[in-house]
Amino acid sequence: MSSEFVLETRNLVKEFKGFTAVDNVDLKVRRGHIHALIGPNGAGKTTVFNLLTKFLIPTRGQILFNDQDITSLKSAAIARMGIIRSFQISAVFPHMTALENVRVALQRFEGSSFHFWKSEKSLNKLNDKAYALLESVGLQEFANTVTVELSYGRKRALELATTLAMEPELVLLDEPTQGMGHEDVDRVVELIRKAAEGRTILMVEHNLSVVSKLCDRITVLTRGAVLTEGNYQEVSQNPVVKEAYMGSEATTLEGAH
Amino acid sequence: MMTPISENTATKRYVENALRSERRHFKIYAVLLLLALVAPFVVYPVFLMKILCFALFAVAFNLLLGYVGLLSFGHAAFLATGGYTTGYLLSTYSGFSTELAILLATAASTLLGLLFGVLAIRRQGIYFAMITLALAQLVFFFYLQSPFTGGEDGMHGIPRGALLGFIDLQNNLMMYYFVLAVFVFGFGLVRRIVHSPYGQILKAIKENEPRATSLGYNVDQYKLVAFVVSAGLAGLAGSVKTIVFQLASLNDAHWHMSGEVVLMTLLGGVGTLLGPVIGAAFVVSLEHQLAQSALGNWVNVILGIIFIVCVLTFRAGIVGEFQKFFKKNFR
Amino acid sequence: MTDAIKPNYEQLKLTDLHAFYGESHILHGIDLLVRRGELVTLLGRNGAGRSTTLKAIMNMVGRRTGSIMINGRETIGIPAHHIARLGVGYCPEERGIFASLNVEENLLLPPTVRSDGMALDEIYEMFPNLYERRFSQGTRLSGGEQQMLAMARILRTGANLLLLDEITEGLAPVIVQKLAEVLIKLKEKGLTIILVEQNFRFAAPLADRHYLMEHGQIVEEIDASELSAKQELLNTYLGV
Amino acid sequence: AISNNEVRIGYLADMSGTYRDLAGPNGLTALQMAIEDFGGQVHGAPIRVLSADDRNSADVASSTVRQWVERDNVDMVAGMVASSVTLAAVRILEQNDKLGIVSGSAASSITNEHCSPNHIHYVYDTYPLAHGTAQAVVQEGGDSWFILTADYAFGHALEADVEKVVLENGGRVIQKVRHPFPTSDFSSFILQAQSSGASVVALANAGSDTTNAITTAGEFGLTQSGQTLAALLLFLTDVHALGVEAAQGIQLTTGWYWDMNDETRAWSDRFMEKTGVRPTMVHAGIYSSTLHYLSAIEATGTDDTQTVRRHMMDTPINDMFAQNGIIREDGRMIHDMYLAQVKTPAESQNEWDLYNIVRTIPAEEAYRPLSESQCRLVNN
Amino acid sequence: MSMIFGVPVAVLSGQLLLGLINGAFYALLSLGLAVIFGLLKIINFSHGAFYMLGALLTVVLFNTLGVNYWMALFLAPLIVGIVGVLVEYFLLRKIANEDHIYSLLLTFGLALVIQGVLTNIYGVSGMRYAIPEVFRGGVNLGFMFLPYYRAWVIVAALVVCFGTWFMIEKTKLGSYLRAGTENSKLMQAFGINVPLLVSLTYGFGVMLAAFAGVLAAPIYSVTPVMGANILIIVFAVVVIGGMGSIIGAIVTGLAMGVIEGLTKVFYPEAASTVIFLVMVLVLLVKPAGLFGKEA
Ligand SMILES: Nc1ncnc2c1ncn2[C@@H]1O[C@H](COP(=O)(O)OP(=O)(O)OP(=O)(O)O)[C@@H](O)[C@H]1O
Ligand SMILES: Nc1ncnc2c1ncn2[C@@H]1O[C@H](COP(=O)(O)OP(=O)(O)OP(=O)(O)O)[C@@H](O)[C@H]1O
Ligand SMILES: CC(C)C[C@H](N)C(=O)O
Ligand SMILES: [Mg+2]
Ligand SMILES: [Mg+2]
Repeated sequence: MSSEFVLETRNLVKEFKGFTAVDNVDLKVRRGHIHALIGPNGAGKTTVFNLLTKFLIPTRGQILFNDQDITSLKSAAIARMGIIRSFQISAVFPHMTALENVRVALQRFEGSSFHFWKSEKSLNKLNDKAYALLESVGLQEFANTVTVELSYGRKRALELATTLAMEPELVLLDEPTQGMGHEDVDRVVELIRKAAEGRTILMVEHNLSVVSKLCDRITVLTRGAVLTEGNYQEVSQNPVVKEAYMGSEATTLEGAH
Repeated sequence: MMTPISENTATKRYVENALRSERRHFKIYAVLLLLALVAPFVVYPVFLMKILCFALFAVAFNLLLGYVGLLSFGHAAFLATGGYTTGYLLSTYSGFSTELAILLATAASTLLGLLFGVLAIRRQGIYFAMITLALAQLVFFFYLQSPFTGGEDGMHGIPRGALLGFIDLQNNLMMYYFVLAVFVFGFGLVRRIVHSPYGQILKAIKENEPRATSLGYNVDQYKLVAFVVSAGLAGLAGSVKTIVFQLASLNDAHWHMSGEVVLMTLLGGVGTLLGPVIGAAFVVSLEHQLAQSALGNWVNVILGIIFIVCVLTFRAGIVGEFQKFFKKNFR
Repeated sequence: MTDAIKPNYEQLKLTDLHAFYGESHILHGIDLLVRRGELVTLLGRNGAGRSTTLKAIMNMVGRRTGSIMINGRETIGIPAHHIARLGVGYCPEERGIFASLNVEENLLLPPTVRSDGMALDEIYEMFPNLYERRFSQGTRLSGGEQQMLAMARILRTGANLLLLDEITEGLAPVIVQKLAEVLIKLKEKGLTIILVEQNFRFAAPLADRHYLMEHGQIVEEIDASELSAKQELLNTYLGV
Repeated sequence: AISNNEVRIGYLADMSGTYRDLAGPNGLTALQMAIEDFGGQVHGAPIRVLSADDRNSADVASSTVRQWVERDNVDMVAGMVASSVTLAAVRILEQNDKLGIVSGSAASSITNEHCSPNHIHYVYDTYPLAHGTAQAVVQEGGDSWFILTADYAFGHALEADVEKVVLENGGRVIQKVRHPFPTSDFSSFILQAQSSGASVVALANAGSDTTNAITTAGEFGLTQSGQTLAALLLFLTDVHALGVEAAQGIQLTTGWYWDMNDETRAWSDRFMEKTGVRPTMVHAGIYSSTLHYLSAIEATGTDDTQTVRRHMMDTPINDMFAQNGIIREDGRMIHDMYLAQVKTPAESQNEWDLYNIVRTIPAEEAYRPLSESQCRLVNN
Repeated sequence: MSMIFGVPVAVLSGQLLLGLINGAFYALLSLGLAVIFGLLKIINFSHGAFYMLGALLTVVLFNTLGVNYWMALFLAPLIVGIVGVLVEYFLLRKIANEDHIYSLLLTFGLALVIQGVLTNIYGVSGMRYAIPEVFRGGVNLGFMFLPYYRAWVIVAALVVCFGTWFMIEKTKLGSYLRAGTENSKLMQAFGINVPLLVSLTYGFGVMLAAFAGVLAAPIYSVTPVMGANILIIVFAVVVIGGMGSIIGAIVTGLAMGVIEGLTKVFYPEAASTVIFLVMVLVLLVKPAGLFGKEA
């Protein structure tokens, strides 16, 4: 593998009409890590994700992926390079079956996505692979279910399966456990752990127990700027982080360990 | 490469379901084609040709609205471009080959479609509809002012010519089968597209565009291709229509025409393959029948009432409602 | 002494409440009673019907049968917009921030239904983020900020029966702690609160009682005092 | 012999759009009156009428007429207003050798470059419209012209004809402006007309374009400031809509007026009984031409197109519509036209008492002489 | 006399003024459309028909009941507004949660019915309505003759436009309206009678159209089809301004009037097309219109 860091931002800035949502962020995500971006509400986490995937255009700064400058690329091109994001609200194709959802993602590697003269039967050869991916997130029973009919947690699982189908190098997850019951949270934690094999993950998460269980490295953002960085231990000890973000929770958590 | 037959039941069921519905559709198409082949012996062929031309137009339009979720309000421009190009070629150069004229006309609309598409494809929702409308209005103005179109009077007496040089299209029956063939080609193409790997991506884009983007699909390009194909087919419809009626007129370029095709498609069932065909047949027959009946001066009122009733009671369109009914009761 | 300030006054009483979305039958006979000044939670897994219960109270579902008494008044037959006027404040799980209004307009939007709501200053003091962003478009706020706004806006109306759906969702731990303090204060003021929560750790110390829901039914009612005794039961239902 | 033992007449007109009132449903009534008056049959063969709304669309016209002649064996098509409709219809009639009698259209090209052995243009055309009015106005001293033209074939034709007449009579055209069809706001054009300094402002348009322009001219005091307004095509229904107050004094050319003599009045009374309005020249023309057509069938005993047309051409028309009307070989029916002036409110006795006939323009003078014709049926 | 592109400056200033007056009409019409679209997400294809109805009622009320202009100015919009409320209540409400395109189809059907029925009753030749006594005549501004009535039109239209803008953007009622249309269920849960609000909004929107119709009655020929062609122009105005933007509709309406007016001088044939050219150019540069918020 080429370099130590998969993703790097240099002096990344995003301004909205005089309001600086992201302020000179230098982020380095090490290959193979599960890296968390945490911080108080409105710190700019989602905005950073939007900048990385070009759903927003940076005001200033640089984004490097495998040492290559991708600041000027468009969303789809970035995805093709191997950076795939999931959304804060679950993103699926509602009137397609779970199997078809995953297949759409797999299709990209076929190079047949513009082949309008072929029958869609030519896609059947992807079925097994799609099925395997569904299996890996526990959705095998729902392969032929239309996605709208899936429950929230399952939609998230499907989204993850689709994301993995892209064989991304870097996965961006925005609050993957938001709105889930405890059981589901545990399932998703396992899923992410599994997905992380051989990949790098950058995630935003407010559930500190998830963060503490999963993440190798944590960057704390406040008011758009990096406050500190380190592993969970280091970060949760930091009095400034406690004050700005964790409150007394960090100590409680530790107690629970 | 041999596709290994899958071992697991879920994917097997998937493939079987697809096959079963394909077979059922195939039966329906076979019956319809048979009907279409004998129809001219029962119904006045020119009238049938009119239906087929509009049906092709609506099918082309539906490729966009029904399968990509793009409402174009400027499709008249393509219909008219197909028509005027054909008309110009056939009436200016005597003996010009009919099939070449059709081809060139289709190419011209396709090019225009590319131009429209490049300008419009980035806009969303109603803005897309309006920019296509605006562009079509500019095209309308061009045709209104250009001397070769005959302005408001239109182009008349365009020769039908002979197909491949020997099939006399002056004969209504010959002409009919030719139009039918063109229609079947257009319909088949759209069907193929919808059920192709590319069609799957279109469907994904329609369902959730940001997600498709984030999976690495350059959605604008996919949309653009669909737009251009739709424009080309609309042009083909216009071209054939011009040959059938031996005339090209500004009506084809007017925004009412763009509106009419929306109505046909919605009435028949948007996002279904046969919907636009049925819708076109319905609207054309209705207008035709009403215009000639004692209710002649109430045509608009009756059409208006039908639209209202359609929206209130069978919103999925004729074919769409039928499918719903079928799914509910027989499956 | 008027009814309304009597202790044990029945602020909300559901009897055999059924609710439907179109064809699908979601709630299957809910019975529930909340007295003035109580804070109760509805716990359960995803899809158990907790949000639907709140929506049914607000008349926001397709169809309802049974009885919903608010302040001693039957509301099963009255239109949705009359319910809030009985002093009910509802904070939806999807937040419902209005894109066409700025933050302050969002905040000032719900009409006051009773006189003793919080003042704007108090609210801004509680959520400084909102003060800072008060002129930006409502939906431009970050996820968590939107959650704060959704909560804050019903505190202004003076409603004395609050239906809160997953209000800690997506909030930073500090804010969650602050919200807990707010709820305690509101309780002290005598407000009645129904809390739908995933975050049991947040809800447990606040609540007087817990209702456990599954498949559109209430399967268990647990008093705060029995909590440790019934921990086992909770674990099986919630997987805590 | 009579084909299908039935004489079938198709009536094609705009039944619901902009040109509805000048022909439209009431034109059908006029046609039916003619058939009734004729006795409902010719040589024992019943006369059947089919009618259709052309929706001002060449497409609709073309498919309707095609079906009429190819499937329904229609012998003659009457009505026809918008020139695109007329041109589409007559092409098909020619291909199938059936007859068309055009009563609504204005374009003189219909019997000029577009003439055919299968149609007759009966009531009026742009040539007399331009000549009658323009000549009169120039002769009264209006020698500098501003022409406001509807930007489509009909307007262009009228404009060209007017310009020619103005120049021939020693006037000059200062400015020509083409407005989109249709336009509702004419204030800008009227202002242009006012500042052009022309003594005559001519309107080469029709229908609501004309009435709107006249209304606006009144509002902006065009005539008060000494300019003359000339509307080149006004139907009775237009003047009725404008009212004498707004339209008073306007000169126009018409092919017929209901209040010209006892005969016209008598027919108009019957018409009004059925329709509630007074007939336009088009209505009267439809009646007259249908009678003339049926008489020709009666006389020749056949409904064969060329025989009938020949006979129609050979027989002068003398009825309440025309005296000594002649159908020329180019298909143009020429008859006397009238220069009329809209009455003042004081003169007007009732809502339909609208015109003073100023003078009669003899047929030969009114229409484009055959010597200038580009019609292929005319050997020049 | 000084000239610009061969046109005397005096004439040009006259044209500018006229353009502005016409623009006031556009502003009024597109405002109604923008209110209805912006707040209700209804693509109101019957807007032209309601405009016509306003004008026609003015004439018919006068002819049958002798209702004068001032009363008509109040009565015709009121009647049309009531019709609008009924239309919303009995028809549009049924499809409130469907795709916009169905509201387009429905209102288009409605327009066909209204126009068709009235065409069969009143014909298409049009009716005339005399300019009210007080506004007869005009004033010579030196560069042009300005009829008093036109001056009144611009004043009346601007007052109504800015009054509407103020009500929607600056009052509490306006914020209920904006919010109610985004999430009507929630607004009801807050205690607002949203269905009523929606009916009234639609009624108000078409009332604006009818008001424009009354203003138009004395200067344009009143026919059942007078609203048919104005519709897409007005739509274009709304889109250029940015769909749903109230101020956008007003400003663009005025601006389009002026641009169209100038086109009538320099290239009259294109007068009714120029607006679409502007639309293409604007949308290429600003995808959500001049005042629209980009998504
Ligand atoms: N499009 C925008 N226009 C203006 N301000 C914006 C926009 N998007 C975000 N902001 C502001 O930028 C700040 C950062 O928002 P962001 O969504 O990145 O926060 P976050 O860290 O993801 O918070 P949360 O944890 O609550 O989701 C917020 O204050 C928000 O109001
Ligand atoms: N609009 C709707 N139409 C049909 N079914 C619905 C609708 N909303 C919810 N449901 C169904 O009703 C059931 C209960 O949903 P509800 O939202 O009340 O669950 P919940 O307990 O709040 O869970 P969650 O944690 O996911 O919010 C679910 O099965 C859901 O699928
Ligand atoms: C003005 C209309 C009555 C005539 C028609 N437009 C024509 O050109 O003949
Ligand atoms: Mg966020
Ligand atoms: Mg819920």
